Amino acid sequence: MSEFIDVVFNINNVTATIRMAVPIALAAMGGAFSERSGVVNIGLEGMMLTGAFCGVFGCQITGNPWLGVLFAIIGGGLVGAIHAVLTVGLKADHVVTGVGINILSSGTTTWLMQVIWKRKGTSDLVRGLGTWSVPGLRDVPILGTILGTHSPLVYICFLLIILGWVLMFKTPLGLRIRMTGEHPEAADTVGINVNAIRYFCVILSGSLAGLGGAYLSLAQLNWFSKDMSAGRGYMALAACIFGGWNPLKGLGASFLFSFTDAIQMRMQTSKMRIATELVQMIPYVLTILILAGAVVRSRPPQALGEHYESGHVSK
Amino acid sequence: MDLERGVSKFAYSVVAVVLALLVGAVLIWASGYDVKEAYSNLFTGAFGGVYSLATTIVMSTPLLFTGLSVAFAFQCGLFNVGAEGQLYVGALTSAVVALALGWLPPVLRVGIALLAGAGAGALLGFVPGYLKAKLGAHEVITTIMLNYVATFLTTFLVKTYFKDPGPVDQTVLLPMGSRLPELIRGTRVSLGIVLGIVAVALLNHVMRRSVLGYEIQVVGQNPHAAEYGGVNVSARTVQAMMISGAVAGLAGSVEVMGTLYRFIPYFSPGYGFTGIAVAVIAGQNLWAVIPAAILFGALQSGGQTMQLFAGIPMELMTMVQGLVILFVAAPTLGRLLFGLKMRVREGGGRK
Amino acid sequence: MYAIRMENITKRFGNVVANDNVSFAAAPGEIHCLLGENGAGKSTLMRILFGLYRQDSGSIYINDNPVTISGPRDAISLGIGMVHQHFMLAEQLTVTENIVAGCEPRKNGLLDYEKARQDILEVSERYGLRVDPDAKVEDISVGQQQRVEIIKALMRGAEVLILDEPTAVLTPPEVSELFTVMRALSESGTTIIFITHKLKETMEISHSVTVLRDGKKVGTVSTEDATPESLVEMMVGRSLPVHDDCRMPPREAIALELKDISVSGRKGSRARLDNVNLDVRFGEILGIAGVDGNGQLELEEVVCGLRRPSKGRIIMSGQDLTGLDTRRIRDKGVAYIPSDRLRRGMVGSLSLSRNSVLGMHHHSYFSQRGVLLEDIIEKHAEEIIKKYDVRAESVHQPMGSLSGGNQQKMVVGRELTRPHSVVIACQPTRGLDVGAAYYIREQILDSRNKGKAVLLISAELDEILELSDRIAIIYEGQVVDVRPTGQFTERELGLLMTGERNGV
Amino acid sequence: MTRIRKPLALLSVALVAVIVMGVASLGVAAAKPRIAIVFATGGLGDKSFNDSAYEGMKRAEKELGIEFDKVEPQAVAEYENLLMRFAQTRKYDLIISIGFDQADALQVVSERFPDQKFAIVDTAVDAPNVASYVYKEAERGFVVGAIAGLMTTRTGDPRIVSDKQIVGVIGGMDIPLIRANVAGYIAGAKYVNPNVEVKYAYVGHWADPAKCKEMANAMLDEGVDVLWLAAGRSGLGGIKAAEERNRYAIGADSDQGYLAPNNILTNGMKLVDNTVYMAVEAVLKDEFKPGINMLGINEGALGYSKNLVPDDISAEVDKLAAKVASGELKVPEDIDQVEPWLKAQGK
Repeated sequence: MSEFIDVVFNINNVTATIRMAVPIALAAMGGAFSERSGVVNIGLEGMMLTGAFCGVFGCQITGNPWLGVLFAIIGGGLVGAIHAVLTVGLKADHVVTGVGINILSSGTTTWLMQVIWKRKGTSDLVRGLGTWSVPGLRDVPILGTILGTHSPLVYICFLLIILGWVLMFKTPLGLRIRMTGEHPEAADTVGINVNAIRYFCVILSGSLAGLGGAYLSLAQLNWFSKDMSAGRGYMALAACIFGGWNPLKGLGASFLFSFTDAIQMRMQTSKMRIATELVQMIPYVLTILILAGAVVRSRPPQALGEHYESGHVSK
Repeated sequence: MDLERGVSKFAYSVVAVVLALLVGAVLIWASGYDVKEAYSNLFTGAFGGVYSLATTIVMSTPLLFTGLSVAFAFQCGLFNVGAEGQLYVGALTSAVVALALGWLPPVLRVGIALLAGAGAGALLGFVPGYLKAKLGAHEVITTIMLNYVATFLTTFLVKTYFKDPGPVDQTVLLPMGSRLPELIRGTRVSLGIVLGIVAVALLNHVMRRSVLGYEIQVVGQNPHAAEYGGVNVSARTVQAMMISGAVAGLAGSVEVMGTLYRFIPYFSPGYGFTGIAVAVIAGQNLWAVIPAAILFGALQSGGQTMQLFAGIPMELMTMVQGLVILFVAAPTLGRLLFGLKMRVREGGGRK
Repeated sequence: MYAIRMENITKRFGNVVANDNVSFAAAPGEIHCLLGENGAGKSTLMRILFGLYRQDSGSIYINDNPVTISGPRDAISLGIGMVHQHFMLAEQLTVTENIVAGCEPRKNGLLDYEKARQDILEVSERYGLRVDPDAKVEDISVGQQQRVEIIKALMRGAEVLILDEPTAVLTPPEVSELFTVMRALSESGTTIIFITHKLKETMEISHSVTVLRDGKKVGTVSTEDATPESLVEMMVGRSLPVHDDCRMPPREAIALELKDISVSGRKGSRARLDNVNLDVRFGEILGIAGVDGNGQLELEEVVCGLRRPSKGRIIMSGQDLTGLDTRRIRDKGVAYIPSDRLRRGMVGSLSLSRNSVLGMHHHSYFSQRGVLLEDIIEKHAEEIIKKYDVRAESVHQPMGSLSGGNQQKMVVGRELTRPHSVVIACQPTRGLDVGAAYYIREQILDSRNKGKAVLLISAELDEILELSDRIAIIYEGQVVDVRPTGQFTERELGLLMTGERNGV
Repeated sequence: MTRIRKPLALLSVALVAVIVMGVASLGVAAAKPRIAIVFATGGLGDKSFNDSAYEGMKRAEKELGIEFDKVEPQAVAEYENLLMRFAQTRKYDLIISIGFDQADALQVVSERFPDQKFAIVDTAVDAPNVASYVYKEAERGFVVGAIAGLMTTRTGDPRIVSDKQIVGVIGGMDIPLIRANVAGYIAGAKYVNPNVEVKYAYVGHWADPAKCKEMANAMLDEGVDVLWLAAGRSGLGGIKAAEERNRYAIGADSDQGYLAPNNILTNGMKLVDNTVYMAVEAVLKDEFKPGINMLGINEGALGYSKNLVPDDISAEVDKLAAKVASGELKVPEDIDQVEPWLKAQGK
């Protein structure tokens, strides 16, 4: 038992949790924007993967990791745009399209790796983003360990999530987004351009997921690896739902998922020898349990997954 | 009636595949490969000769089951992304049962092992079905998570309880009497493909003719009306998910008993996910699952040859599959591109 | 000068001509009624004006200037506001959020919620439109929601306000409150276009009336020159026979009895049904009168087993049915015409024949050993189509492709052909044109005359008065009074429906 | 049922067209010796196992003048079919299977094509036309473990941060082959340094470097000085963690020193390239020998690279390696056997 306590209450778990939560939280915020506007986005996984790829590619050709990040945001956004064109413009089923996007992204990134780097698996190494140490903060005991030194994207992620929260709940645009997802006809009749809002949100969600991907490939690592998103996009969607379609709560949910993952890892290295697979299952089982509990309480945007066409107001 | 619609939808699916292959050709060309060499390999690999055809059938067999599983769930308004996990539990259960029942006559042994695999898949399908029916948890997320759980769990069970004493984590080989009979000697074409077609026929019959199928359809199309009509919505949701899970479980059983002859962790190259593509192409018509599965089996077997002899990476086929799904998902795209007249199913989002 | 002028507007939906060369004009400050039956093309015309549809031909003038309106945004900027029949409000958002969305006051780029609140309170003060700006829309009454809609239009500077059937969901006092507001607006120069099919209201509030019928304009008259009779003739173009009144005295035996039925609301809120006691005899129609949202839906669902009462008993022909599920209750002989046809009563994507057995597909007549008897089901559907005058091409046609009236006939036909002794008819004629409504009322009377017990729940007071033998009035989940129809005056009913018990 | 005839007809027309097209455009003979290789499911780009085999093929191409075709399967289910496809052409002098999980498939295919020569790396297939090359995995674990165990006492080195003497190993997946490596590693570390503590864990994924990096971080947090990454593509993440925190990492399979020149202490070498080259050479020289070839330190197939290993440690480990090579030391292959083995060695 004491070993279990050692495993769980270890300050390094918290630091690791922050590092692992960032890509999930960013994509979860993307999911929140997309779904608040009424578009289901199961394609976050593919958008994240594409972002990770574009980040490394951009960094390779420009030599500047920050330009790589820009590439990732654009790349993820482009995949988001595909999702938007299909679901909003062409009224394709949201979930089916998302699945297609994920398969397509996996194939495309690996294909392009072979075209660009002549091999699949791992790309060339590029310049990573490195880490920042916040002067002052890093010397504070405990807090310094937890927050003092991280990749710059960690701090940017926190900032973005606060900004995202402000955008969603405190600005006119945010109100329009929420209105669109709740009641597109109502939005339409007060002159809000439903399609424009949805395009914006879905593309934004792609960019955010892409940024999450860049965190994987340029902050945590400095290369692209085949299928490196490894299911984080799906976890992000779960975090988005568990977080009640709210970026801040989504961050909290991402923390929870990552924390279980951190514990899972530390459990393995501890002296407790539980079968590896059983330990590795923990985060997923926990997600199922949480979803089962959380969905009852949170209500999705009312028009989520529905198509809307101006001028076809229901009679 | 809707069958007609199903046909026009399927015809459009064929167009979508052609379109995806065209995009693929552009990609092959742009990457500096020889398009003609690539595609001639793709096609001979899929249909050129007995062995190629047999390979296509072998590769289609699990897809027939997973595709049917997902397509069936679609009819109940459910999106089963968990076929992959259900396939793993079905596969392991069948392997274990087939090994344990060595004393039974082969026919019984195989029959029971298949049923056990289906049962295990159904059990795994029960979880998301129940969570959806009783708690409203979206089945897409829960089934994705259960895929991880199922792969980890089966791996754990194999290692801990059913391991072949050799250097690899896997079960021992099934004895001859525990295997599905081979239909074409020298290939792995087994009774599985026949079972798959029977399963399609059976489920199609259930959907079109039975009270259960009718109720499942009503629940899928309009749960409020189902409630009004005295249909137990929760029970039908759970049952539909269990049937879907059972069929996906059979995909694993058939693969283990007809092709691999043992359970190996991580053996599936994503049959469950490709099954989604198969189901999307098949649309509302369960019969269409058969040609759709064969189509994807052909893409796989032809894709291998393309990789073997033309050096084109397999990812091309992954991309083509993704494109097919996207093209099929957006029928209006076809209208834009070809002026194809077809009725679009109203209301996309399933909740 | 006209505030608004629409000339020669034509609009087609497929083969249906919704507006056929319609012209229409309203002067500034005028309250102009747009009168016609359901399906006459009133809403279509106004949706064109508001930019939700584009006319196929014809032109629109605002203050005599030709304009092109290609979306609500254009309409709003031209000073046109519309309050839709189905409110365009997001239930999860607050009143303020709903009102300001699309024209938000800003401060430093952020939404200035405080200013928004103040603006709303100001408008609400000026016109007497009381609302709570911080309440969530799902928590306020229908009447309040309508005020929110009106404020929404006014805050956008509407000089022309379109009200689409605004009184359908209001209580009589709420209606007169609305009329007060409308007069105030009219005096301050706002043009109001009032869509309705109710003559009484037209006579009471409007300055002039334009009548539409079958998508065509019948004429425009000044209200002063019109009489209800002249308007009816313009509206209907024919007169409907009065239902044969061959009322037979109801039998003594009680068919359906509710004892102390309660349904609790969501946590913390008041009960949806509170100790309801009702009984319906064979050969009798008991009408439930009340303003929408006072527990009618709960009542319907409880009786039919779609919802469990938190307390009380349901007894049918002496049998206690409390707690049974829908299938069991309906198999005891309940024909159920649900209030929400599209949501409850049918599956639009399935064929007519499949829909014709919904809820009785498990009867041994239609299925055996789990297999549907296709031929018998098809024959059954054909019989309903023939007997109930459903206009359909074939039994294989998806039910969603029928018009609303035909769908309802199909539902009514299905329910009345099943073996039953009790009919639960909920809003049976909602949204139907006069002809279809007449036909369905006939069927309900016919059932009663055959000795069935009918529980009729309707928000249309006229319908209740026309059909019921006795009337029970429901208000906030309680039955406030039950009497034979003749013993109520319309005024009494109106007051009771709004909870004014003491006024009687 | 008549309703589905149309698409079926469409499909069959397509089929016929396709077959005709395909048959017309196949078949060119090659003059050079031709080899086929089926990689393990991890695929190329793992910078270790598959890549190493690929290097061997490229060397053979250059030095022995062969041509080769390669294929990267995505799952176990594909192996048999791919081998069959290669074998059917009857134009390959040798078909090489890389990876332990190809055994079943190769068993079947080799029986069906008795005249075709096959080779399999990493496991044994008992057939008259298959040459099997199997590694004594624990041996390399043992040498790098010994290096780690000795290195952890060098507290003067800035990369040795704790005096707790902890070393670690992260495996890709919890499978027998990796477990043998881990067992050897523990045995090696404790053999040279009884005070050492060995931590081990598995990523559960061959291709999630980000996750492996976090696992490595978790280990480094606990004071691990030297960390071996036997985790395929995932392992690269672990090496990065060690580099960022300036600790020692040990690479796997091939020399990964270039990835982190200041931090890759050594590599647990598995010279798959040599093995593949050897197999090809044997066929060309007509010396193809079916049966099992056990490869270990003695055969030069396993070993370690010098990289940053101090000379004195290197000398000591060389002596140990010689003992292993000569068979004097038999390294345990199972984690549970390590403790009894150590006791038996008097440690």
